[in-house]
Amino acid sequence: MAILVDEKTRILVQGITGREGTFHTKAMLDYGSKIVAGVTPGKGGQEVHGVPVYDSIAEALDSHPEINTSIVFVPARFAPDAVFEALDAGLKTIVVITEHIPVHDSMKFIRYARLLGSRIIGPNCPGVISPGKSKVGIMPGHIFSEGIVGIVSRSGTLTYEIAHAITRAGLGQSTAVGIGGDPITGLNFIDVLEMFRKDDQTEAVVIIGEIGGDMEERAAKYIRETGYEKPVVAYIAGRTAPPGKRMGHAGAIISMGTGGADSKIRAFEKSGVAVAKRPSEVAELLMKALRR
Amino acid sequence: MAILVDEKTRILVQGITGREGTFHTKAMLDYGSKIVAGVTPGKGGQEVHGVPVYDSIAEALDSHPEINTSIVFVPARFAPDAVFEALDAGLKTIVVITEHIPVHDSMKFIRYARLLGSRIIGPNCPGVISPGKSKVGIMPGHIFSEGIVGIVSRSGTLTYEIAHAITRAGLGQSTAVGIGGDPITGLNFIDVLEMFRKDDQTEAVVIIGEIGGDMEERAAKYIRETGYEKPVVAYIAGRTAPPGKRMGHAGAIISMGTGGADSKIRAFEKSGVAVAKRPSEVAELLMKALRR
Amino acid sequence: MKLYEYEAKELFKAYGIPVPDAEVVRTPEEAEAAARRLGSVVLKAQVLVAGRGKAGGIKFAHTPEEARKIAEELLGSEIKGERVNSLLVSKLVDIRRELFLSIIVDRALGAPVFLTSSEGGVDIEELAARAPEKIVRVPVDPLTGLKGFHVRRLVKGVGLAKEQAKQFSKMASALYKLFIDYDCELAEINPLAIDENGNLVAVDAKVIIDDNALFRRPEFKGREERELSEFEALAKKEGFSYVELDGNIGIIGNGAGLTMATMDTVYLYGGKPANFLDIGGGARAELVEKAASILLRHPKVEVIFVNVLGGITRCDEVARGLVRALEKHGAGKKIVVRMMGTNEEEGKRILAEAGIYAYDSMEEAAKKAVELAGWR
Amino acid sequence: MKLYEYEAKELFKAYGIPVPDAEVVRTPEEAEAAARRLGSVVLKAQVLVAGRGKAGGIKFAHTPEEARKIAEELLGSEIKGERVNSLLVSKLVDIRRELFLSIIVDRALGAPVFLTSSEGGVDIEELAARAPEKIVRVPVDPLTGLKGFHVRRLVKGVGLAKEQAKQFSKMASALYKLFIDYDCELAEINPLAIDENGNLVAVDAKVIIDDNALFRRPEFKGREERELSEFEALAKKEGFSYVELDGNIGIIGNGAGLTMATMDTVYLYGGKPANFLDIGGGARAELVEKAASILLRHPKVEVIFVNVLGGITRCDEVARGLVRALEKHGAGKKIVVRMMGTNEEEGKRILAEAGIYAYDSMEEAAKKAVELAGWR
Repeated sequence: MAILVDEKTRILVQGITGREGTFHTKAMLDYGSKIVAGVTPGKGGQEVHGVPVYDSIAEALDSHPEINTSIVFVPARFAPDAVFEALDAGLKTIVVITEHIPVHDSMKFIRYARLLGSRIIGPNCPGVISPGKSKVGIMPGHIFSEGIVGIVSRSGTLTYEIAHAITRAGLGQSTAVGIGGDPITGLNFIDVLEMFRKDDQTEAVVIIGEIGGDMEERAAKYIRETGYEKPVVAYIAGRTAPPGKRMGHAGAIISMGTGGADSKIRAFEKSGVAVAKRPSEVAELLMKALRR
Repeated sequence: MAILVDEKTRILVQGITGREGTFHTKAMLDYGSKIVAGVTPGKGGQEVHGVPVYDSIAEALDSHPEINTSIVFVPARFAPDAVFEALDAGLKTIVVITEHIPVHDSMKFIRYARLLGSRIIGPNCPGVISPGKSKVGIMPGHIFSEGIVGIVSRSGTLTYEIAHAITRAGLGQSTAVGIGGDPITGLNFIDVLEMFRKDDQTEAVVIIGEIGGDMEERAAKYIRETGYEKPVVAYIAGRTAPPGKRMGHAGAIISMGTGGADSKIRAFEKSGVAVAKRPSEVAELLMKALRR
Repeated sequence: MKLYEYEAKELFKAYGIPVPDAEVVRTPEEAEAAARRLGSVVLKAQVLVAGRGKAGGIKFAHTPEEARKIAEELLGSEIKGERVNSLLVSKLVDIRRELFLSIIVDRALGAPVFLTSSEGGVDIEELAARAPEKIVRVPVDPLTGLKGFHVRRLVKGVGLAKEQAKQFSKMASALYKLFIDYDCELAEINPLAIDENGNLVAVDAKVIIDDNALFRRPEFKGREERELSEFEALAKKEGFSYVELDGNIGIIGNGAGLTMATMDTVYLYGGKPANFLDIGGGARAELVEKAASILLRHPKVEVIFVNVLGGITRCDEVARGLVRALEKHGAGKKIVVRMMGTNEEEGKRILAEAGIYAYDSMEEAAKKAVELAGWR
Repeated sequence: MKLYEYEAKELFKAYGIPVPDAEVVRTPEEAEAAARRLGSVVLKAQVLVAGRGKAGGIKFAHTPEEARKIAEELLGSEIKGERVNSLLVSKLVDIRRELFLSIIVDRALGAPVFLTSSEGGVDIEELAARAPEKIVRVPVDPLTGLKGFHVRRLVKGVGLAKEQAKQFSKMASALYKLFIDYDCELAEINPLAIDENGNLVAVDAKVIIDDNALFRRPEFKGREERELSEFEALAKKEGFSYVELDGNIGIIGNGAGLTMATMDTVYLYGGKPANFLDIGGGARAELVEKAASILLRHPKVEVIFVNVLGGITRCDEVARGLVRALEKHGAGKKIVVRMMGTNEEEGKRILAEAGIYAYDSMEEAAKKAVELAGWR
């Protein structure tokens, strides 16, 4: 089954004519993702790697009513507008790759999306991949393989690192979701854990957390209180990060006395979640949890 | 069954210490409505006709978690804030009696309510009564009697006029809903028609429309296109109103080439809805439609 | 509250929407001086009624003398019953193309909606009826407001090129800001002209502000009443909803719907109402007295038809108010009363003491009023 | 971007939030003059590090001479490693009661949240841990913004009486407006003092603006870098995420999570990183060269550990950039490379030609780096 994206996903690329948009349109097409249209205002009528470009989502939907998912590569200043356009057009799954979007803008479109019943993945995220079905993101597809482990992560390359080990261990992934590294993201760990819970294909879940906020603690509490049925393994990046410093992106910061790795690790361990000390340990712990 | 309000309705009165709030709290209590609390900021701790008053909805809910409906008597300048407070507190049915609320404010709280899944009745409305069960409004209760006719109306006293005739005809009402006389209201005719459709107690529906807007035309289209199963009788006030003049309230105005009574009457007749020429004819047409 | 064109254009200027250079004048001399400065001009009567163009309220002048002459004609004249007190003398724009751009409060959507078309200068309602596909509608969510994609949709809808698209976008954003800031029911530029240099300019301006929101704009205080006739102003002062009609039967009702239905019923039986007067809900005797007094003094009213359905409004209070008004102003006019509901018996008793019979049935009462007014 | 107290207070003043009368001074003479005008004062070091009070950065003076003496001591000194270039000389407030009022961006809710307490002046985090029930939390929906009921909830939460409730309400509304207008991550008044006349005044002010939103506030352009060390500024100029650490192993990674994991792994094996440098996604050779050059010039770095997982980033580009940097700056420092992913073979070939071995395993590479840096 997989979650969020699958073989039925029909993709619109917002900002398709930009450098990133063009590059990843090619990469997604190469992976086999079904990209049916792109949008860049003022560039309607062009083609990018054979994908027709429109001036607006409304026009793209007129010609391609099957579109059900959007991926946004629009630069930060214009990205909120692009997301609002996608929400206004009624799209229900919107992957926002763009980083550096002001948090006040994110707060608004994420809240709006929740009220409209749409899902925002990101911002500042690598996207979502359901190996063998669809890749709606910027991750290197060849690192992933179809399988049984659901991954949810606040990080990009670290996800690849761990996914690679899971692939090598022969487990593969059902879906890997990069929820994004910003302080406020459209999906949180619990949202995705719930999806994995209901997903037949997923037999175990990996949470890749990092310092900042308390999303990991909340996920641990959720696992504990709901008696999460599938084994969960976690890795937390930033155990040794100094407080008050942004480690790479706005979300990864220990501040206001919260967000340190220790409390996250403790919370997970209290919930019976095995926490890996090194990225490569994740695959080992998974094998153990799955008794392979 | 009835719709919107019934014997399970537990009422919060916002603006309970004001003249209107106090007066109608008494009238609703006398009718048998279950008012459990009132709110007026700064008046917490008082009582109005035995109903405890709180400073905020949050506090009222702390003591009375059974509250499921609010009625707002707060003056126009402060009414939007009161409605937002009710929405923020998670109340799902909010009856806004207040008139003269700026339409830009109404647009916002009505849209917000829709997104939150809450229902606003009004603004500028007489409220809702399910005779014999609950009265959440300012209508004279003795005019109504429990029965089988659902009434939905943009008008106040005209509703009483027609309800009175229906009562005298021995039919009675399931629920009478005054949706309000403003240009923009929380519920429209179609919303209420849908509720009456599903309501066992309702065997026929009366629509009391008036000039302004095209809510009647839309209702007629809905009845036609969905093959509405219950007989519907309509009355339209303002057949002889001159264009461009506000007839009593902001919503009742023929403007921009739309809103005249003729098009509404034609639309209803096209949909098989009997349209009364005089208010008293409504009851007669109902008797005919119900073959009594 | 509808703004005069010149007031709307002052707002436009403040929001960066280009308007033709112009002056408001109140005398022919001022008109001449303005035309001397501006060159070829158009003189536009500043009235609030619709359709002033067809009624002769807009004239062109190519010399200052001509401007003076036209001003002499227009000032003090009446357009559709409204006296012309001032003119806008506006530099003539060499219009190459006309668009329109409007924002309304859409009742069905409960949201602001932009309307625009590459066919401007025309009557929008007429265009909407004739060729609705030529009007581009762009709704805006009132919670999240105007976004870039809305504006792009508008630009695409009217089909403008680069520089003009830019000017149009700026105008649309400015108009929306004005619409929100001033609690508008309508903000409209029609025609939105493209001049000989390819620049966009708002040749006409229409702004209607929500009366209920005027408390947020104290600068407009007092201006609301300028649209009103003498009796309308009187009624408004007391807080009544009042509309002047053509006939001789004065109508007093409680509640807009019931009062309209009363008016309709009078027509149905062949009579003609002189007005619509809604005393609202819960009116006490004093208020009823005031309402009746207005109609008793109204020269066109021959019969007064009072239709009250008592709910919050108490029939005895209504009766008392009526009787007092009659005592003060004398019974020079015929009175027909229908009352029902709260304290009905007491009301009827009070009226009976004053020699007034009160009907139970609205239809019966309406028939009687029509008869007394001489319509049958 | 964190504002200096005096900058935050300038904003407060512009938004009508009362602050004590004060002057910013840069010399002891200015401090003396300010104290002469203001009377008893408090001199506050204008630094961005937290905890300046406990570190001796806040002192009281009751005479101008005393103020001058304290200024002499403070100006030019270092507080927690940050040089003091200016002082805020602020009129002493006779504080009768201390509250606090803060607005943060709440990550879990994705919304602005007000925090307030009748216990102010204290460390909020400490209070949150000790007595969380004393902090009143009021979330605001970012779509609909601040409403009256939010403010009433705050007032009730701190338990203020009429006149003070009014002042507090005004402050809360103003602070929220500032928070929104300036894209704040945090806007805080702590302590919010009630003085001897019962008036509310913001004794301290803390404002942090979202770096990503600074394009909306061009007036702050260039101010972002003042918090940075020399190497942080260098890295920022090139667009790298960079953090200065204590050890001697320079770390370059692509992606924040991976770079953090690299840092953690180095610690795990007993080493100490000198920094955290994230080159981001898709870096070309030039960028990698710049990143390596920064660390090659860094005096504390003895070993450079490059950990790259090729996705959008191509291993050959990374290798090329590294080799070029080494050619330019000489190989005075030891290099450990781990690379995997896109164009891995080509990258390894390029490195091998330059005599550098590239590991497959991150753990193996980390162990090697720790060993070379002398930690085991």
